[in-house]
Amino acid sequence: MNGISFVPESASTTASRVDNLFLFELAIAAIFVIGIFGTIIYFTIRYARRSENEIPPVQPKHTTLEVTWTLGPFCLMLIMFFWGARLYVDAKKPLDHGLEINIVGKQWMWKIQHPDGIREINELHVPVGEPVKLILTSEDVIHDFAMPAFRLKQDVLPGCYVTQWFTATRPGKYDILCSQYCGTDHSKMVGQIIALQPSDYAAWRAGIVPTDAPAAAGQKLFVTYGCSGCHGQRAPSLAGLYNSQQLMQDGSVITADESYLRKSIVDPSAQIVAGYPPMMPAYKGTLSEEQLFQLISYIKSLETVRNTAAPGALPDPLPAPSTQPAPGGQPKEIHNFPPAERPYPVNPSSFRN
Amino acid sequence: MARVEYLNPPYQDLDQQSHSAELGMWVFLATEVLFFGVLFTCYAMLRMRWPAAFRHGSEDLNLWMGGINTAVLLTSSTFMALAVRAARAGDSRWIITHLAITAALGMVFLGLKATEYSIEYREHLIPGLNFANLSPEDQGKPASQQNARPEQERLFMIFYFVMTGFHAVHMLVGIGVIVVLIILTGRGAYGSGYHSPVEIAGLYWHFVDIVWVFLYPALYLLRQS
Amino acid sequence: MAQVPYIAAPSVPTINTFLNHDFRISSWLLTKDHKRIAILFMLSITLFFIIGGAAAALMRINLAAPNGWLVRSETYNKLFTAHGVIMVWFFLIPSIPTVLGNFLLPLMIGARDLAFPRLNLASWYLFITGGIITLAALVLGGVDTGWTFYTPYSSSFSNTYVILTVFGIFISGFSSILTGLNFIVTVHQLRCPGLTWFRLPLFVWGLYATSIILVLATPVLAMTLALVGIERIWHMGIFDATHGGDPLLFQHMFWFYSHPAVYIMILPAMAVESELITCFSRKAPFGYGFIAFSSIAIAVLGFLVWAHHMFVAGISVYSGLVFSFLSMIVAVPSAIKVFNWTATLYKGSIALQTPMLYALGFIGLFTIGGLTGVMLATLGIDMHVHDTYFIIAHFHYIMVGGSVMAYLGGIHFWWPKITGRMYSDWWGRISAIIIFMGFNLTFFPQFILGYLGMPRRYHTYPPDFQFWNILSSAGASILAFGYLLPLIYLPISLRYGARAGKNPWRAAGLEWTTQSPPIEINFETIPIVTGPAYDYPRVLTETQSGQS
Amino acid sequence: MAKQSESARIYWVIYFTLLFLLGATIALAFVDMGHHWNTFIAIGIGCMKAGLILLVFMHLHWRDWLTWFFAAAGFIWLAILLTLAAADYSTRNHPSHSSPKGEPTLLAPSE
Ligand code: HEA
Ligand code: HEA
Ligand code: HEC
Ligand code: CUA
Ligand SMILES: [Cu+2]
Repeated sequence: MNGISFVPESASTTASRVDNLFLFELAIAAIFVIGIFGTIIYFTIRYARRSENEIPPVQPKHTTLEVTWTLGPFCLMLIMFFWGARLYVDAKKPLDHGLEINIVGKQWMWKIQHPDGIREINELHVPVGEPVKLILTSEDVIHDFAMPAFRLKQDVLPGCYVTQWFTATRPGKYDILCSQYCGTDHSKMVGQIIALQPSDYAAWRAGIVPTDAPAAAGQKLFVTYGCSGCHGQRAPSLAGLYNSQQLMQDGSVITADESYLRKSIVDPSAQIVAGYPPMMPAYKGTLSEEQLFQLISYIKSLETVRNTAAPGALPDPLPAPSTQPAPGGQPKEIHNFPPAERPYPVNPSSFRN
Repeated sequence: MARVEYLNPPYQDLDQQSHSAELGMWVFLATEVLFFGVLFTCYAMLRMRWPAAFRHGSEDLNLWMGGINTAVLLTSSTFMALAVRAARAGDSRWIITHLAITAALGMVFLGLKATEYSIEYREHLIPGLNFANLSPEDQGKPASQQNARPEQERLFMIFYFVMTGFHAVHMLVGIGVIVVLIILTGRGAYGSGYHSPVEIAGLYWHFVDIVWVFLYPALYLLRQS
Repeated sequence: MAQVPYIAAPSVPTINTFLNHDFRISSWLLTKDHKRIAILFMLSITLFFIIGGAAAALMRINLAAPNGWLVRSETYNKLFTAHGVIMVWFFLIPSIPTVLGNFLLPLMIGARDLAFPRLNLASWYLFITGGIITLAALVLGGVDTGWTFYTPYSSSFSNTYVILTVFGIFISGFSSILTGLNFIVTVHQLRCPGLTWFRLPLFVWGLYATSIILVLATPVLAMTLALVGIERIWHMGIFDATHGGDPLLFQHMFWFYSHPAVYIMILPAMAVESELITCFSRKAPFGYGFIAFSSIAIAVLGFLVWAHHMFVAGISVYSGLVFSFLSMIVAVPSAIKVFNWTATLYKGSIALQTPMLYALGFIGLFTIGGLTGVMLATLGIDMHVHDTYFIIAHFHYIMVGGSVMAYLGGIHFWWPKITGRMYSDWWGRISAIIIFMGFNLTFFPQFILGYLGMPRRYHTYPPDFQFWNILSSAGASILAFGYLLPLIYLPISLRYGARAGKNPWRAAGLEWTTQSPPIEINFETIPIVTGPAYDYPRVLTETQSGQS
Repeated sequence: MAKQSESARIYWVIYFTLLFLLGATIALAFVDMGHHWNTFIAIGIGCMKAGLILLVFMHLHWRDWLTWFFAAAGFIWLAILLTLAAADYSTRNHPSHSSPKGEPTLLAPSE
C-alpha cells in the first residue's frame, strides 16, 4: 500500500482550473446532500409516529416553494455549465502553436514521434512551461490518452486525427493511462509523461541520437513509394498545399489540414482535386500510421506558395524540402486555422476518415 | 350486435377491446418508426460524409424498377384500405377479395425486389459477396471510359441491402398475416360487429408502405448534388 | 419483534387466491394472469441478479490487489462485461416494471388484467429466451466488450461471443417493448370508472413515463446491436473507419437508447419511492402534480442528452456544449422530486419500518448519485473523470443505491400483498441498514479513485490506488452479506410469516382494498373511484374501525 | 371519434394523388436543382405521401388526439435523433463540407 491520497498531483495549467471547478461543485453538492440528509433525519425524529391512530394534517399546495426549488438548482446549474464550458473550450480548441508531437495508439502501447525525429514508446518527454500539441490517432480500436495529473483526456480514434494540447507546469513523472477500453491488455496500456525543466529537456534531447526527423523520413518515403513520380509532373504539386484552400471536383472547397492530407493519401478517390483524373493509387494498408505522419510532416514542410496554374500547364519544379525544424522542437510554419475560415471553437477531431 | 365470443378477459365490452388493440398497434408502429429510424439516421450521417460515393450508388440502382415497385405498393395499400372498408360493412366476400389482391401485390413487390437483387448481383454490387470497383461491363473498357465506383459506395450498398432487406422481412410478415386473415374471414370470423384484426393488419400494412415511401427517394432518387 | 398485522387476520383457512387455484406447472408456464407472470419475472431476475452479483464479487476480490492476482485479464474483461450486461438488461431494466409493475398496475387502476395478457406472457418468454442465449454466450466463453459494445472493438477486433450476446439482448429488447406497449394501453384503456388521470397513484404515472421510454428507445438499441452483429458477420464497415464508416456513429445510436435507458431504471424506482414515502408518513405527497409531471418531463427530456457520454470521444465542441446544457436541464425534474419527497415527511406520521428505511436510503443515495451526475455533465470536469471510477461510483450510487434500494423497498412493501404473509420486520431493518452501510463503503471510495484518475475496466492498476480499492472490496463483501439476508428471511416468511390481511400498512390505493393475495380476477366487482389518491385521513379512519 | 363516410371514392382519390406524387418525385430526380434542393424536395414529397396514407388509409383523420399522439411520437423522436446527430456531424470539420458548391476560391486551379 502506497499511502492515501485524495487528489491527484496537479501539473498542468488546466489542472488547477479543473480542481477549482470541482471544488465549487463539491461544495454545492455537499450543501445539498447535508441539507437533505439533515432534513430527513430531523423530520423522521420530529414527526415519528407517536400513536397508531394519529392522523397527519393535510398539507396545502405551496407553489412558491415548488418554483423556488425548481429555479434555484437550475440557476446553480447554469453557473456550472458556463464555468465548465469555458474550461472545455479552452482545453479542446486546437492550439495554433506549440511543440507538435505525433502519437499513435495501438493495442496496447503508445508510439510517440517528436518533430525532430526522436521516438519513444510509452514515454513522453516534454519541457515544462511550453505548450505541447498532441496529434493523436489509432491503428486499431479506440483508445484514450488520459493524463490525470493534467486533468485532461482525449479519445483516440482510428482513421482520423484528433488534437489535444497542454502545458506542463511542474517537472515530474506523471501517468498516461489508456482510459477507453481497448481489449485484453487495456490496463497495461499505460505510460509516463516526463516533464523536464527546459534545460534538462535540452540535455535529454542532446543525449538521444535521433532517427530521421519525420519530415526527412517522409521525404524518403515520398521517393520510395513513387509519389515523386507523379507529383510535380502529372499530379498537382504539393508545395504550399498545407492549410491552403482546395477546390474539389464536386465543387466543394476544402482546407487542406492534416486530416485532409491523410485522406488524400490513404483514399484519394474519395476527394478528387478539381481538374485532375482520379489516377492516384490508394495507399490504404500500404503505409502505417507512423509513415503517414512522416509523409504529412514532409508535405507540411513544403513551403512554396501554391501555384494556381491549370492542369496541363508546366508543372512546378519540386522544391527541396526544408530541413530539420529549428532546435527547441518548434516546427516553423504552423500558422493553422486563420480565424476567418475556422470559426471558434474548432472541433478537436477536425475530421474523420 | 356485439359478438361476445370474441370478448377477452380484461375487457368490459368489444368496443373497449377494439380500441385497445388499435392503440396497441399505433404504439407498436411508433417503435417500428425508430427501428427503421436507426437505419435512416446512420444512412443520412454517412451520406453527409460521402456525398459523391452515395450519389454514385444511387445511380447504380434501378430507378424504374424501384418506381414500379412503389406504385405496386401504393396500389396494394389502396386495396388494403378497401378491405377494411368492406370489413366495416360486414361484407366478407369483399374482404377476402381485397385482401387477396393486397397480398398478391405484396408478392409482386417481393418478386420485383428479388429480380432487382439478382441484377445487382450480376452488376457486382453486393458487398460481402461480390462488390467490385467496376461493373462487369466496364471491366473490358479503357480506363478513361470506366465509371469506377468510389470505395464508399460499398457503404451505400450495405445500407441499401440492409434497409430493403428489413423492409422485405416486414412485407413477408404482412403477407403472412393477410393470408391468415383471409382464412379466418372465410370461416366467418369477421363481420360488421367485430373486425378489429382486419383494421390492425391494415395499419401494419400501410405502415410498411410508408417505410417504402421514404426508402425509395432516399435510396434511388437522390442522384443530383 | 414480529410484525403485528393491524387488522387481525380473519381466520380464513383456505381462501381462494391467484396462487392456489391451480398448482400444475402448466398453469404457471401458460398463465395469462399478470400476477403469476410477475412472479415468474421475479424469480428469473433474482437469478440474474445473483449471477451478475457473483461476477461483481469476483471483480472486487481481484481488485483488492493491484496486480490482478485472481483472474487473467481476459477473464476480468469478461467478468465486467457479463456483470454490466446482466445487471442492466436482465436485472435492473426489467426489475420494477415487470415485477412490481406487472403485479400492481391492474390492481392499482381497478382492472382485471393488463390490456394484452397473452403479450404479457410472450414478454416473459422473450425475456427468458434472450436471457438463456446470453447466458449461453457466457458459458461458451464470454464476451469482453464491456456492456457498451463500442465499435470497432466489438465489431472487428474482439474474438469472443459478441454476436450471441448481442442476439440475446436483441430478443430481450422485444420483451421490454411489449411490456411498455402493454402498460401504455392498459393505463389508457382500463382505468376503472372514476379513476381520472389526476387520481392515479404516482406509481402509475412513473410506470407510464417508463413505458414511453421503453417503447421509443428500445427499438434503437435493437437495431444498433443488429448492425453490430451484421458488421461482424459480413465485415460491412458501417462503424469502421477503414471502410469509410464511423465508430462514433455507433456511440450516438447506442447512447440514444442507453441514456433514456438509465431513466428506465430510475423512473420506476422513483415511482415506488413516492408510494413508500406517502404510506409511511401517512400523508398525501407534497406536490402531486409536480411529481407526476416531472416523471413525464424526465422521460421526454431524457432523450435529448445522450451525447454527454461522448464529451471527449471526438464529437464537435459545439455539440458538447449543447448536450452539456441539455443534461443540466434534465436534472431539474429530478431535483423537484427529491424536494417534494422530503417535504412530504413534514408533519407526517413517520414509521421507520423496513420499506421506509429503504425509501429514505434511496433519497440520500440518489441525491449523491444525481449530484455527481451533474458534475459529469459539466464539461470541464468530465474531461478529467470520463471513464474513470468516478463514473462507476456515479451510476452505482443511482442504480444500486437508488434503483435496487427502491426495488427492495417495493418488494418489502408489497410482499404481504403478493404472498399474503408478513416477514420479520426486525431482520428487514437490519438488512436495510447493512446494505446501506456496505453500499457506501463500497462505492464512496470509488469517487476518490476516480478523481485520482483510476480508469475503469482496469484489471491491474498503479499501486497508489490500492488503499481505496481495498476499502471498496471490503464494503462489497458487507453489501453482499446484506443482500443475502432478504434472500433468506423472505422465503422463510412464506411458511412462517403471520398472515397479512388486506391492508397491513394501512396504505391508500386500490390494491390494498383487495384480499391478500388477490384472487385470480383481482376484483369481484370492478371498483368505482370517487376521490383523489392518497386520501389518508379517510383511509386511516376507515381502517381504524377495522372495515377497510 | 368522428364518423367516416362509407364511400370508397376517397380511397381512389388518394390513390391517384399518390401516383401523381410518385411521378412528380421521379421526374424531379432528373432535374438538378443544386444546393441540396433535390434532397429536400424528394423527402418533402415523401412526407406528403406518408401524410396522405396516415390520414386517410390509416384513418388518422377520424381518430382522437391520443392516436395522433402515438402516430406522431415515432416521427418526432426520430426527428430528435436525426437533428441532434446531424448537429454533431455538421459541426465537426468535414473537409468535404467546408463550403457549399461553387464558391470561388483563392487557390484552386483555374477552370
Ligand atoms: C439509473 C441510472 C442513471 C441515472 C438516473 C443517471 C442520471 C444522471 N446522469 Fe448518469 N450514468 C449512468 C446511470 C444513470 N445516470 C450510467 C450507467 C452511466 C455510465 C455508462 C457507462 O459508460 O458505462 C452514466 C454516466 C453518466 C455520464 C457520462 C460520464 C462519462 O462517461 O464521462 C454523465 C455525464 O453527463 C451522466 C450524467 C447524469 C445526469 C446529469 C443525471 C441526472 O439525471 C441526475 C439528476 C439528479 C440530481 C441532480 C439529484 C437531485 C437534485 C437535487 C438534490 C437538487 C440540487 C441539484 C443541483 C443544484 C445540481 N451520467
Ligand atoms: C443494475 C446494475 C448494477 C448493479 C446492481 C451492480 C452491482 C454491483 N457492482 Fe456494478 N456495474 C454495472 C451495473 C451494476 N452493478 C455496470 C453497468 C457496470 C459497467 C460494466 C462495464 O464497464 O461494461 C458495472 C461495473 C462495476 C465495476 C467496475 C468494473 C471495471 O470497470 O473494471 C465494479 C467494481 O467494483 C462493480 C461493482 C459492483 C458491486 C460490488 C455491486 C454489488 O452491488 C453487487 C452485490 C450483489 C451480490 C454480490 C449478489 C447478491 C448477493 C448474494 C446472492 C450473496 C451471496 C453472494 C456472494 C457472497 C458473492 N460494478
Ligand atoms: C499515379 C500517380 C500518383 C502517385 C503515385 C501518387 N499520387 Fe498523389 N495525386 C495524384 C493525382 C492525379 C492527384 C490529384 C487527384 C486526386 O485528388 O486524387 C493526387 C493528389 C494528391 C494529394 C492531394 C493534393 C491536393 O492538391 O489536394 C496528396 C496530398 C497526394 N496526392 C499525396 C501523395 C503521396 C504522399 C503519394 C505517395 C505515397 C502520392 N500522392 C502518390 C497522383 C499520384
Ligand atoms: Cu488502449 Cu485502452
Ligand atoms: Cu447518460
